[in-house]
Amino acid sequence: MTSAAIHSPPVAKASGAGQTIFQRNLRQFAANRLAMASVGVVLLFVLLAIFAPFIAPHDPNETDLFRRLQPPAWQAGGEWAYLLGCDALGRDILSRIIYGSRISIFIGAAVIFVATTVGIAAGLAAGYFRGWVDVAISRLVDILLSFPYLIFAIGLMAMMGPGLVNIILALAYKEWVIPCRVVRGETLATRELEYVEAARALGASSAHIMVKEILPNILSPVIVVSTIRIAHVIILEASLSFLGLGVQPPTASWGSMVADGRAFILGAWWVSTFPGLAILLLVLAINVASQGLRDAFDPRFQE
Amino acid sequence: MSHNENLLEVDGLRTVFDTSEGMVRAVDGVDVTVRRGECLGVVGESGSGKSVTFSSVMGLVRSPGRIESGSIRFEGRDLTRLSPREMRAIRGRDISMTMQDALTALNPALTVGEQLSEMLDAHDEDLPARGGARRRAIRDKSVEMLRLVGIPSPDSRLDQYPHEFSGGMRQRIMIAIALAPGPKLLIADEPTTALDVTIQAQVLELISEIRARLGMSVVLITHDLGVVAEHCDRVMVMYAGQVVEEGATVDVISNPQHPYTRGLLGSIPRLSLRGKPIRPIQGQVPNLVGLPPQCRFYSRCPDRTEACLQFVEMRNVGSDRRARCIALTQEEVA
Amino acid sequence: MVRVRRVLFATAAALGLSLSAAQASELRVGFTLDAMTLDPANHRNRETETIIRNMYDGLVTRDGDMKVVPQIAESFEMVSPTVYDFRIREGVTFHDGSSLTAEDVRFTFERLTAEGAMGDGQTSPRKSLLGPVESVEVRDGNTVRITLSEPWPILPAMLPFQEVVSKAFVEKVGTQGLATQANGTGPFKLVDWRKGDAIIMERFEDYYGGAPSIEPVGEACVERAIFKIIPESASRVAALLAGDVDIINELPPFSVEQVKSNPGTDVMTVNGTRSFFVAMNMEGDLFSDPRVRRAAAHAIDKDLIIDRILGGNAARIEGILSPDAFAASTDLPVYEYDPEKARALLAEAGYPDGVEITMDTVGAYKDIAEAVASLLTKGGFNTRVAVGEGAQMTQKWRTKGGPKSGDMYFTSWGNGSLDPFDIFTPTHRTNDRGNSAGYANPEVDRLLDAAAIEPDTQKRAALYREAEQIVNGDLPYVYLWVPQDIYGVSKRLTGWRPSADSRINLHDACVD
Amino acid sequence: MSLGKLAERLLHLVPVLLGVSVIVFLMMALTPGDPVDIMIGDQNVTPEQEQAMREDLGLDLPVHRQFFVFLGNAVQGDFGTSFYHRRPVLDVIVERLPATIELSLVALIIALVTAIPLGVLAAIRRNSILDKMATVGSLLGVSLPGFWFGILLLMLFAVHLQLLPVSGRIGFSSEIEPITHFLLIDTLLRGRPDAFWDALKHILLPAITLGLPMTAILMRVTRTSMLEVMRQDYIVFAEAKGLKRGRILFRHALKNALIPTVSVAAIETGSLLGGNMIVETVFGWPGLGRLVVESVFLRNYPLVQAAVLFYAVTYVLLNFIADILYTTLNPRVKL
Amino acid sequence: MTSTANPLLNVENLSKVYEGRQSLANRLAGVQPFSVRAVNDVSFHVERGEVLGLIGESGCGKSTLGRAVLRLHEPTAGRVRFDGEDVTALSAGALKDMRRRMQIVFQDPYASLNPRSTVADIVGLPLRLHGLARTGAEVREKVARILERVGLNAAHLDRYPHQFSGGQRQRIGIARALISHPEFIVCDEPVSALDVSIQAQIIQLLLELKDEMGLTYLFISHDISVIGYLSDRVAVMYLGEIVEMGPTDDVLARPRHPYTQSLMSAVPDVDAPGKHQRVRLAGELPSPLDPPKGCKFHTRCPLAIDACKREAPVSEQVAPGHQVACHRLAEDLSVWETGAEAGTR
Repeated sequence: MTSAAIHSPPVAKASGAGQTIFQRNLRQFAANRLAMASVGVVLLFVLLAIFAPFIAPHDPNETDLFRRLQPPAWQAGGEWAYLLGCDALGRDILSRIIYGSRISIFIGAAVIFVATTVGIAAGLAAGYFRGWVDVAISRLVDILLSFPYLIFAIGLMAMMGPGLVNIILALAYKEWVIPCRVVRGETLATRELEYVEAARALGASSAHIMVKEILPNILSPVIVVSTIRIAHVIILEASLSFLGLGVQPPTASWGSMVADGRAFILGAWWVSTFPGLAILLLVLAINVASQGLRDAFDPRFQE
Repeated sequence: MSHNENLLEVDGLRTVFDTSEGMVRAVDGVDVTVRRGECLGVVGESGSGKSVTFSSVMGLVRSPGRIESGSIRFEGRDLTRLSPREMRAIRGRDISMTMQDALTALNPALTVGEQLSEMLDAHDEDLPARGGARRRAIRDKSVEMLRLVGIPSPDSRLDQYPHEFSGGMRQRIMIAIALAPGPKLLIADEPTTALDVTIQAQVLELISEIRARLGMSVVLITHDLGVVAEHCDRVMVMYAGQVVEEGATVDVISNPQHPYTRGLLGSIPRLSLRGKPIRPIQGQVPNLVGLPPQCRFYSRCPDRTEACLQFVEMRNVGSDRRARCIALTQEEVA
Repeated sequence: MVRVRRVLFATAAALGLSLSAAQASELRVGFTLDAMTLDPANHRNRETETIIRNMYDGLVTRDGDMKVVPQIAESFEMVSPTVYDFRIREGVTFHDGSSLTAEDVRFTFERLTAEGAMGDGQTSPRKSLLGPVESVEVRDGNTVRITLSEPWPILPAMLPFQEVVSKAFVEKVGTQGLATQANGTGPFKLVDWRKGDAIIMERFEDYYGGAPSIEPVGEACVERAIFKIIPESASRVAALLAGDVDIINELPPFSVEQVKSNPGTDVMTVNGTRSFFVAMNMEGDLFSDPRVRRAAAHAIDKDLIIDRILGGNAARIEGILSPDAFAASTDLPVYEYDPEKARALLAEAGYPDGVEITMDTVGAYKDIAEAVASLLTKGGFNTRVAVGEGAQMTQKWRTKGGPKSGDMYFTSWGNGSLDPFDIFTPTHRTNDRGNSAGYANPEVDRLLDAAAIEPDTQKRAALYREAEQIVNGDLPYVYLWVPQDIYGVSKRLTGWRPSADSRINLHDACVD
Repeated sequence: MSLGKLAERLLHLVPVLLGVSVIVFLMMALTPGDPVDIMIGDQNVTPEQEQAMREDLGLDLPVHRQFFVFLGNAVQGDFGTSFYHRRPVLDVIVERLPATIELSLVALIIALVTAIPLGVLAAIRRNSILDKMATVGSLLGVSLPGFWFGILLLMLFAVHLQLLPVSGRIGFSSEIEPITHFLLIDTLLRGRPDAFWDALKHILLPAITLGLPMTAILMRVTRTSMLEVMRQDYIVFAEAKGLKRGRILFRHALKNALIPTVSVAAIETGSLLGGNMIVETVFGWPGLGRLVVESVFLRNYPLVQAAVLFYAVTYVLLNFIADILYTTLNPRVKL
Repeated sequence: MTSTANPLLNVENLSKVYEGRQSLANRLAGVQPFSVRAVNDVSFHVERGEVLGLIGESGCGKSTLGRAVLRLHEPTAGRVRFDGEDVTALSAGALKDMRRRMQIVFQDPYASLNPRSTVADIVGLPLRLHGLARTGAEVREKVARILERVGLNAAHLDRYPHQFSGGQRQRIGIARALISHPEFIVCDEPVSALDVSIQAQIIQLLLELKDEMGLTYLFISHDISVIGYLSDRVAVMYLGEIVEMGPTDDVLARPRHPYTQSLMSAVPDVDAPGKHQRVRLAGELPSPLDPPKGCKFHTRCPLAIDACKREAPVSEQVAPGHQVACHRLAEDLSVWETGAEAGTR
């Protein structure tokens, strides 16, 4: 109380603002220019993914061995029709990046969606019910956490065979423990709060308390963790490609483009650099935007 | 240095916070006088600016807050003009502070001994210059301080961490730290609010006792008029960033001049009032952003009139007695 | 302050030292894989053998033309189709100073071929490389006789893969000890094996000189030879360009130009021994039709891929055998690149609109397989490439007679011995290990079986050539090419030449 | 640290290790591909010879029998023989482990010594250019694919500038007799500053590549917790005491702010250990990670089994160490 | 005991013990799990329409007792009868129905409201849980009505808790507790986190509502003035036990237990500073993990004798409905008179 009195203005919160909290948050978010720019970038990539067939200048899988490793347009030997140059099979890198955004965004989003859903359910159950449920889930989490991530993914990929769905599963199999841990910890803390007790005192069921009272309040750290993990997942997919277990050809994912292009990096830097930059840009934008959203929309972050 | 009766003189202090919603005038034209050896009670509810006033005195207002205007004279020197380095030398050595909750104010990761001895190390000028002698002297003095505030077996407890002490003991430790360099002024910010009544009584008594022994001045910030009544020579009542009433404790409590002071006294549930309705002040503290220049208590005052819709100054209402209400007529005081 | 200065001084000294430490007679090889073990009899790994072979010599070796020539053996002769005699050279010493005797040779082969001879009931995993060897014995003090249970004419071709160990040493340190210690008769002796990092060897001063038919004879040129393990291609090339290493293996064709244009480095190539081909599942409905198989052969423009992707560093083939292999035919009919014809053949087979197929391959071949697939697509085979892990693909395609699924398999088969027995038989004999196409032709089986035991070289070659003709007509595979092994070398390297069996023999290599 | 807690820790290890073993075995059992097939490769063997090899490796037993054989032996410290190295798996792993641990530790140290000061600076200069740069930099750090970034570093420092070596742990002229098998320590123990310098140059690029994402994460954690700590009453009180700024920042604030940093570092170190196979491959670092990945592809079951167990034990131990650190930083928590 | 034939709430020998988890490892290492008797064999009753004040210092178990009565914390032993029904024996379904009739108002106006829910959701929750409103519109209408009653208005329906001041939040909490028209409310320090002027407003509100809606309160507080002002009867708790209980006038006019006496003397009084001679209770509340034997107050009691260290005193009636548990009751001593200072400093 004391520090609050000293460091934050002693303003009564009851200011009868004539606007809804949502409008106010939105305005606050809009004022954050960096975050707005990032949202723009993310949207741009999503649009790119959706409208890839209309945007991409070439068929991403059309090979032309005579254009093998053609440099970007501004370098000697480049052509403006192939702005970012061509890869080892003479495919247009720009078009592959545009189409690749579909796969990378899809893998990142799908893995995180699956993992977060499972993680939230498991974490809520462990943190809320405690007892043997918690012991069982926590033990499983321990086991999975102590299992090196890549070896686990490689093992699963080797077991299940190649394929997009299998990649998503192999990554999600372990990914869920991270949101699970976060949710469990937050749930343990939140379940002791008075408003949870109040709901119990009113006769609310466990399901109601978990979903309506606890979940909305722990969602924000989970979302923050999850957006950061999207970056990891996109990079992990790239790592699987590096080890030869990535998405199936000729489908382009940014990760596989970087991974496959690394062999040429000494002479044809563009093959892996442009998709690498695409990963960087998207991941950066997601992170900055999510941070901005959190700052604006989470009541706890407001002064 | 002039031998003034007044140890601290704050004049027209304005401390503001810049927030997204506008500028908050947390302290708006506050005058404070602390005399040598006295205990001044500062009473007010949350948001009244009582804590901000004294963190301004300590130079502890942090961004987005700042002191907009006013002077803070301590023994004649204007603290607002000191460099951070000079201010550091005054903090702790001349003006010390204790905070409401010793559990949060003591660093959980450092031993009590370390937190006590670093204070001595920073300010005590009577210590040997350096080396083992200094360390020993600091340790001895630390033990002495803990003994002074009534910690049993102080020598062994120096190496313990704050969480290993009970709430009352922690409060004593914080007081020991604050008093270690022998300050001239102790600002005790809600020293007992976090404590149980039986412990509260012990701690307040300790402060009074030490004040008497060391002859220092004490500013006791509290929301509890009972505490003020029992421990303070003078009292200053604050509301919404301003002082509304000031005077000798006995006078203020027995004959409150400002409607807010009256309301505050009326709000205290008392055994003697059982069965009778209490008359609480209606409404709540106004938002401090963009306040019109009128009496700040206007919206809650049972006696408000049209005349209150203007800036109201402090008025003298007797010897050593002032209040901020338009209904009072200014008395000329020599 | 004093301390800071001292640290700075030490740092400078260290810098100076490390700069002057580049010794002239040290040769470093940037190599893809570490040795699994240093025991010549206890592995089945080509890289391991390449490293070991610089410390251990064999009874025989191969010269620059891949001809089998005596090394520790002074000479050898085939006494009968099942009996070979080897005269052991005198004056050959092991690194520990002891002399090599015929008994060591006998012990070596005993250890390789006898059941449980490795100790602990273990049998050498290399036993199968010596086929029907029945017994090994010492005759007249310095002659070793190898007796076979049946005629096996390729024995001499298989012998360069086996190195001679010291009986006394093995008995002293045991099979366990031999895994990490080396006591061979080769040009280099082991200094330090930094597992996973490098194998450091130094010149063996008492070397007997090596095979007399391979010039120059004598001790190794460089004082120290090092195999430095760099698995990642780009890093390996980087190491060469940075001057960290003098030879790298498996230089990616793409980097050839860069290495060539770099002032201090150059490229060396040698005809490889690995044949690339696409297996077509003849058990499937689609490829059981010979017209469809022929269509696939016409759809693939081998020359284009050799030119554009392999940088010209490959020889096209019309049968399984490398042009350098024993009994390779030169007059096989050629399936020219002709996408129109491919479509026409498909239409004739009942697929006027083309077909949808999947081509399996492993990660390492993804690139080329995609190029092949795009060509097939243009020829009417709408081809999707499925990249799997090596072990999975082996399970799926090398079924040893088990039922097959899948359409096509882009793969390769190594033929270090350059003898058809090692490549032709496993890939074409009915239900054999490498028969990914599910090919079954009793006539071919008969020819291969006969050739395997035919002692007469001419007759053997004829048998293989006949089989190749039949196979070329049946076309269970689209035979693609044999890529060259490409090495990047530093220009300070002299006297070294890559070898077609992908060994890196450092005996003759010198650095300026 | 009470005896009870120690016992509890050790007991925790049992289900974790058992669970990990079961998962690896299941994976291996359900994964297509046969070690003997892979081992033989493109060579000719008779079915009898193949069967003999299989029996030699103990692969003729049904999977559950193999599992119990493994378990029984593992309890006695025998993890089997590597199919390829033909030596006890334990020996093979122990040879590679120091390199992996050394790399991970140096990466950890690099991460800590850059992340903590940066995080502190970013926090005390909140919203300054420096703060924003550090934040964006940290986001970049977690957004870079390690193998790509590693090769870029390699190109720059090893090929173009030729300042640092391309691969390996130490140069060939710096032969030193191992003591601890940690080269950075051994070179110093043997009094060879030149070799130490050499080893340091070798480890620099891989450690930076490996440590970068962790640096980014730790920086953000430190910044956040530092901001949180700076808001606490005890910092205000320390200021009220008139202490010097340095003492407030480093003695009062940092000691508390490091508590979450330490926990996160422990978890992330686990992922350093388990995630370094890619960096090891790029930089030719002779560590365990590369070996394990190779072994998965080669179906070298005993090695994968044992290595994964090693990782698990290391992970649990690391967390244990972090807990101890945690208690020294945070006396409120009693182990 | 002056209990009428049918008190609304009757608590018999209620205990609540918290026990640490006994892990396998601890068992192996021979470590005893901790166990805290937060509430120890407490009996009392509350009449319909009555306010029973429960006073004690932090850690004395008063909040636990309040929650155990509602079965928010499962009691370890004893019985709670509400309107004749044994609450401790209710099934989950029956308990849910019972929750409509027994409610609680919490101390912390910040922690007790879900920051992610609107006022309409928070206050309307009981209606939905107990099926007391059919449509969303009905919920909103009923919520608006109760909001008006507690001094807020319908314009607040869609706001979030953080947009309100502490006093307003406490009003929201009260509205939530009242909307299902309960008969009994546990007020767990509902005013101790509030400013003085707001505190008075809330006390006023609670008293008005009690009369209007015919409520019965168990009012928990550490503030003897608040309890003294609004409760009909008062119970004083120390370390999980009730040491003195009786009609407020009686107890506060003539406290008999030395602890009650000390409590009263410690409260600073605005009206008459220095009226009482201060009784300085030495030391602090002993750790509940390791409570003293005998009379639990003996470590701090100025009047403690040897018997107090050995035996726990039994509750005795000293006046109609006024019970005290003290060994030295018969001597009719008071801590003021002795002026004693007990224990060690």
